[in-house]
Amino acid sequence: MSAPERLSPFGPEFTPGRHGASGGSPVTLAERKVDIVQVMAGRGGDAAAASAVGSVLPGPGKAEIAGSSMTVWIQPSGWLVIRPRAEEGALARTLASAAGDSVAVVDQGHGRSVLRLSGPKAGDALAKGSRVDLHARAFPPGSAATTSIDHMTVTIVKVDASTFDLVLPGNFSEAFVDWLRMAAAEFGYEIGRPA
Amino acid sequence: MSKYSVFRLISEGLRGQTGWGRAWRDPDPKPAYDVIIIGGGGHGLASAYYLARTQGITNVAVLERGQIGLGNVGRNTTIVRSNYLFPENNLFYEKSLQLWEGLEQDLNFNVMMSQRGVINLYHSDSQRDAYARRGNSMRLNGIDAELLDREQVRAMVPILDFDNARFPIQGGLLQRRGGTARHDAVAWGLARGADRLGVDIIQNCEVTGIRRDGDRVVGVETTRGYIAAPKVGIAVAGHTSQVAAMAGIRLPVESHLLQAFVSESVKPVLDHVVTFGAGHFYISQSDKGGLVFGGGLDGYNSFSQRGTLPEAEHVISEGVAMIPMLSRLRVLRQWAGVMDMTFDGTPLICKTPVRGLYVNGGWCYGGFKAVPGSGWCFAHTIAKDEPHAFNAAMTIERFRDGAMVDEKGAGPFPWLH
Amino acid sequence: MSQRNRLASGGRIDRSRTLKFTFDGHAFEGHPGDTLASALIANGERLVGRSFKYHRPRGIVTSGPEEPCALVQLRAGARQEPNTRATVAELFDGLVATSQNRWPSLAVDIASINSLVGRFLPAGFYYKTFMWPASFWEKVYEPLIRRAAGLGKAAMEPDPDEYETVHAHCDVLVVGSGAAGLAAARAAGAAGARVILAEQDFEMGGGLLLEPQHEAWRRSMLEALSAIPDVRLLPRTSVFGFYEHDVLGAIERVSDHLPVPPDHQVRQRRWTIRARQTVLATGATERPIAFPNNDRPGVMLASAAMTYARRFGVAAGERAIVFANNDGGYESAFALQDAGVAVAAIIDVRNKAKGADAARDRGIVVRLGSEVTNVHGGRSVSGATIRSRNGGGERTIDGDLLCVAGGWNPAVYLASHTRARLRWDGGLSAFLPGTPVQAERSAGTAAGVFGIARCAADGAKAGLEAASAAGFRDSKAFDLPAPDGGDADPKVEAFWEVKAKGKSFVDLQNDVTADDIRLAHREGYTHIEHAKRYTTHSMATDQGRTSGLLGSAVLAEARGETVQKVGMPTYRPYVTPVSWGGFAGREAGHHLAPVRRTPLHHWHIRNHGIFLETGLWLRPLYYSATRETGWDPILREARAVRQNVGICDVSTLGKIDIQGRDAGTFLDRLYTNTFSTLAVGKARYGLMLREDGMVFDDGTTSRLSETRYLMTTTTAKAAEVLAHMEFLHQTVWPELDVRTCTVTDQWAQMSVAGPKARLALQGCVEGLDLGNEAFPFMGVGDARIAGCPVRLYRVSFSGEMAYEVATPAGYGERVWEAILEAGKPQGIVPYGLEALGLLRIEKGHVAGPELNGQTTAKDLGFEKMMKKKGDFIGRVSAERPALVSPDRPRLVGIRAVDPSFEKRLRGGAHLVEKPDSKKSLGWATSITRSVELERWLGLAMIRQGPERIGQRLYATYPLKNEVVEVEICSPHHVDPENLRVRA
Amino acid sequence: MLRINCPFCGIRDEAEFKFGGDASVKRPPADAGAEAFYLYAYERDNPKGWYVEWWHHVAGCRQWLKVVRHTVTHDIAQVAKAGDAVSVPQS
Repeated sequence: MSAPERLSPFGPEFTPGRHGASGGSPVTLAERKVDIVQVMAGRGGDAAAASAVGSVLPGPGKAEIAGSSMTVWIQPSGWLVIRPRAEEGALARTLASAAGDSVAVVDQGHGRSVLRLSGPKAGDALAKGSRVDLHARAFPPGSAATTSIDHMTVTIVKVDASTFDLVLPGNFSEAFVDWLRMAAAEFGYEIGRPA
Repeated sequence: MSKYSVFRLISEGLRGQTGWGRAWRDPDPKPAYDVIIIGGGGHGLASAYYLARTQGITNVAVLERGQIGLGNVGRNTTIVRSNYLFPENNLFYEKSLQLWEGLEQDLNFNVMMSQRGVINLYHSDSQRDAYARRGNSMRLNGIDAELLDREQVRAMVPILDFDNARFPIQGGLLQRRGGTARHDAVAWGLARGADRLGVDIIQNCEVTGIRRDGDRVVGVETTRGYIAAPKVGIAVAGHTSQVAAMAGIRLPVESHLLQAFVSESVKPVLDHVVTFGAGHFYISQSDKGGLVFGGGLDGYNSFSQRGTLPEAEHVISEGVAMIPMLSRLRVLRQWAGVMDMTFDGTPLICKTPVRGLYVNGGWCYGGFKAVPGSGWCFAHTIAKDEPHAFNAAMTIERFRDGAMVDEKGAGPFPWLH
Repeated sequence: MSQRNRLASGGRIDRSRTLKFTFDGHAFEGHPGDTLASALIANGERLVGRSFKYHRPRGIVTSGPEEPCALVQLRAGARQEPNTRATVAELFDGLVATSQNRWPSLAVDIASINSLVGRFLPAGFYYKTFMWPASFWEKVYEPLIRRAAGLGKAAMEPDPDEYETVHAHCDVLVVGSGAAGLAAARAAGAAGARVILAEQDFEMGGGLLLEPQHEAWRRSMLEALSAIPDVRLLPRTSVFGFYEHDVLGAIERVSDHLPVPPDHQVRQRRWTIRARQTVLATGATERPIAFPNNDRPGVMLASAAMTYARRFGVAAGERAIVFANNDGGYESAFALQDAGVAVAAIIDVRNKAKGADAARDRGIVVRLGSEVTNVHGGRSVSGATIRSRNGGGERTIDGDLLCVAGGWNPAVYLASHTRARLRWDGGLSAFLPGTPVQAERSAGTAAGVFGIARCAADGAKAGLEAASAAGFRDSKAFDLPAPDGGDADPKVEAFWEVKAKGKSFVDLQNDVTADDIRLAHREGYTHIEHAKRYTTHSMATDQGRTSGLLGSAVLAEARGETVQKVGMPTYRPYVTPVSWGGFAGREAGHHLAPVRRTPLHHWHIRNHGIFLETGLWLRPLYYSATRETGWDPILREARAVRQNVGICDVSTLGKIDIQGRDAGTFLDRLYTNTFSTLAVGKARYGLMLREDGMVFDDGTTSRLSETRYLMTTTTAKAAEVLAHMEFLHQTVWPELDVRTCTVTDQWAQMSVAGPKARLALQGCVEGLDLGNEAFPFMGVGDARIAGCPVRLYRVSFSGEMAYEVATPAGYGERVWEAILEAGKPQGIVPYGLEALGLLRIEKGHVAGPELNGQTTAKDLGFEKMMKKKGDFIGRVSAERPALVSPDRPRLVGIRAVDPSFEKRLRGGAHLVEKPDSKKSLGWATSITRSVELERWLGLAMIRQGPERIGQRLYATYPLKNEVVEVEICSPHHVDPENLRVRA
Repeated sequence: MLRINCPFCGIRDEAEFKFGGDASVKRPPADAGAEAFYLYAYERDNPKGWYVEWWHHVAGCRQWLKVVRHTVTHDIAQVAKAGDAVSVPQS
């Protein structure tokens, strides 16, 4: 049985449109419609986790990105598995049954949100809050870092040179956008459609 | 030794201010004293002063490693108040406040004690009730306290943010008799006062060891030689653990960094001391015009006297949130003091397991306002070899017994007090 | 005449455009490239301020951020800022500035009488007087002092501008863009390092800006730097502090040179720079010499007068007298002469000077071995008295500009912040940076290297070394064309003060004279820190940048010791004052902290929820579409719950997912009670202590499977509880197989409570039998509502039959509305935090005011929840004698004896035996109006509380002079047998 | 601003961490008695110099780390995982 459409965690004002300074190339931000599952392997459970997830599990500071799916390292033997949104709860159920007892599987599909930030100035806007060095030398595509931005814990995944996926705490999603609007205003920003 | 007065100032003015002598002598240490106080900060100087003034013990030396008054008494936010919750604290701090109220005449030194009122802002009903519990406790103990509503606070401090605040102000707890004093002047005034009563203030004299005979103290080793004394008081807040360790004593104390800041000087904008209830921020304006303010601890053990960036960000953000007009003013300086933090936020003024050795420390945030009360109680404790009622609870044993005096309820985490 | 001191040519200003500005209401003109100071000088304005204590007339002394005197009130209205240094304020069209600290006007300042009675107001005079009568201090003396003190005025309105912060990382940070800084940045950039070059000025170039012949080199360097992608140039950016772990703070004045910031742009931006290596190419500041009346407007540092001529194309005077103890004075004199300023004489304290012949060749009178003993003129210099140091009479020289060249103080401020010890240089008579203790090195003039070519070479070397230390060892060779010239000998004759009658100022801003410092010494304030604090020397907005060393030198002489021995007051951040706004960045006003919203937030907004800030959360206090006031909406909501059914958003409760084979064991050690025996599908209330035996948190925890539990915590302690669990698992019991993570945000959670809760839910819940037998109290089960997955917990906080319904956050509104719809026949209403509180107080459930870190399990009546066997956190410490003393305050209920609501009970009241008793037996923790018992009642912590049940006491609230008679009772005012929750 | 080299995440700002106190004390066994728990909870060496302390990488990998830090200079000599041994520099 499929569940009804859910409300966006970004709130009613997060609607498509152009804001801030005009001209130039604006920063774009858009909600990503995904399922998110937190996978935590117990002692000796990494292999079971890998086989359940069905891909290489990235090491510290890394994300394994394949198209619109990604697996993100967040802590020792802990990952976020992010997939395009499908049936409610199905990803967690599948992973849990595939992984077995040595792996804890927790659905975070509503507990986290993913915001895609892109454009040549995306990194500059993010640097107003990110304490992590996002320069290409320090943080090439495929890098992931959990850090604190404006007192909120955010996992930053670099998708390509000018694209970041930000995994946000669900209840802070709106507050994060409040902050990002200020950070991006000088470059101009565009809110895109959820995808 | 010249008495300070406006007449003297005028007569000196007519002869080029050349007649003033030293505010305190610069004696060499004698071989022995009745009491040695280790530490020439506010508490050490006050202890020596009151040993001479109220206990009649004048053969006293204050040993200071460097120069007097350059530790925490010279690096704080100058606030004086007695608005505490538990009687163990509020009676002690009230005694201290009463001593402050007469200190200038007592010392013949203007320490610029200014009872401009201390307002603790509250931002919710539950915070109001917690403040009311404290204010009512103060009133039951004979201490002044008033509960202000939002409009009363607005009338006193119109520059607060009542309109756009993230944590709106609902009111405040006011202690009118609280205020500020000129911090350096307190050290100098006490030094001069103690000196006039015969106390030797010995600078550049670092204590390097505490000599014991069995279970009792007999004197101290210093960089200027051995000095004997049957009674030794430690008053070196910030470094209490280090000095106590010389006598083999381990304490429930950690040292943490507390920072303070001052802005450029401007014409009067703030007549009171105000503390932010939704964070860690307190502020007053000095007589010189600078806004003097501070916040919480940095939150990790430290003996550094160096300001840090995160605390500046944290404290100043709260300042701007509380008083938006401050935004265009500039901050001049940032500095830090080393706080002895105890495991319940309440100080130690007590005997130690070594006979004749006393400790005065663990001042947490409360050190400056406590200076006269601390000296008065410590002098009593040393002279009588037993605490006064005001400091009876401030023992080391309270932790072993479970008799903590934990105003914040933060538990055995010194950095949270 | 407009700009009468503007030179016909030269300088870096754009004469093709004119900018209008006003000072004290008078209209003036200047050009782009001017500072306010240079424009004021161009217009012949000498007097720009009054001094702090004596209100003496003051002018412009320097040309940079070290300015002690020319502080003005800049702009007007909400944007006005006091104490702005005219020497760094960029001129813009429409600029408005006013002078400070004078009344009624700058020219006629009543308070300048202080200067006449100055002999009675020496350093520290206030410590010696104002003590009699005692009551006069607060009433009379202090208000007068306060009014007199302070320089500028603060804007009394909120700042309309915005600020932001940026985090930066680099391999090499270069501070200062003179020859050394440019070369350092270029060298490090060429080596491949990521470089940031920060310059406080609006133009890059430092000393290069003074020499037209260096312009080509400056430009080529800047072009080369701009071409390197990983080099970032930050003009208008002052690095204000060097902190531990090689982090530096800087403030960029993004829009201060404009009338108002452009749209979507900030006024200032604060940079936090994490630098692997730092090159401090911060240059040097010229210092003054103390002599009588050395504060008169028109007494200026020689280098500043040169800067005004060369960079800004203005003549600081018509006829200059130069007073020097080093060759630098000659360079300035020649520059002034070249610009058309007559040079009346060079007064050199030395008996021999390299430049003397050249000066004489230029027709300048040089008086060697001489000194200035007085300055003539009041609001402007008109001349000076000089005399030979070897005896002989005094003579007077006319002139309107007195240039002082007292030697150079390398700008060691940032190096000092790192705790690196300063090193005395006898040749310069100044302190230089000592051995670095952090990843920094000084270069160029800041390191005591003088001359453009030598600075460039030194900078390049420092840049290469810094890059190498940062890991860029394969540095590419790059061509550093050497700039030429400027090989002035910086050596000085150590000469600090002219001994002559009159006020010789050391600290110009704080009005500290050399006599003040000697007085401090006489009174025993002989240590530099004591002398500083006693006289306030070096404590002004400039932190003694020009005066600090001079003060030490005067003290050194009094002590009969060397300046080196006396030392300097410690330099602390900030090198230049930083705006509060710059520190706060975006965290101002409503943005102080992010807002945490529950998944139902927007429903609450649409349905008239009145919000309260609880931590970062916003939670509805109650809902009211009409003009209900006071207790009305709260009582209405609470009654609905007691009589029918209500629904409350409890999504803020902390939720922690706990999995693993040892999850039960882990919980047994965390909680005072046992969870390993809990049946799957059941919930249990649990109590957690801190290691000191005090109650830490409480909540219900459910067992979802053999190896999985879901814990709920209080809203306030959610983060702390998870951190506590991680600590224990990772550091104390790593052998346990358990994994934890927060799922607080995953779930929207709502409490459906009231005698008709089951009926209401039965109208919408699918897939779960809600009958009391099938789903009893403390049951847990999965179901669906409106097609959404939900989990139901049969737990109660209100004391009524209740269910907590959890659903994935995105479905929260849908489920909430479905329950409201289904409960319509039962009269369901949403209720907020206030009614929630009312209900839990009636029921006697503890919350924040009781779980305040000062209470034990026993205090709260939970001693039976302390299991007898096995380890758990806090078990041992909770048994300490004073914590089990029968005298401790313990939890009871209190009720107003009077059933009317007239005499109000309040939280925070103390309990006493007699109405006028002062002896507190305890205090009221939580008070409410009761809907069930129709009176004020609540919870209290009272000594021997349980033994006093049935007694009457008085709740006293001296803050409002209220006393209310109360009866002590069980805390469970409602349904003490727990029948309703099991119904 | 402290910068702590998390063994998992690399060098990160102090703002991502929470301080957790003295890591040289060890929780006594359950039956160790009141004095042992008093010493564990309350008495400290409080060294002026190198100190071993807990930091929680709370806005990062959520690991409790052992940090060897100098309490005067704030220099950090070592950051280790919770279970790893650390060595304290002599000086």
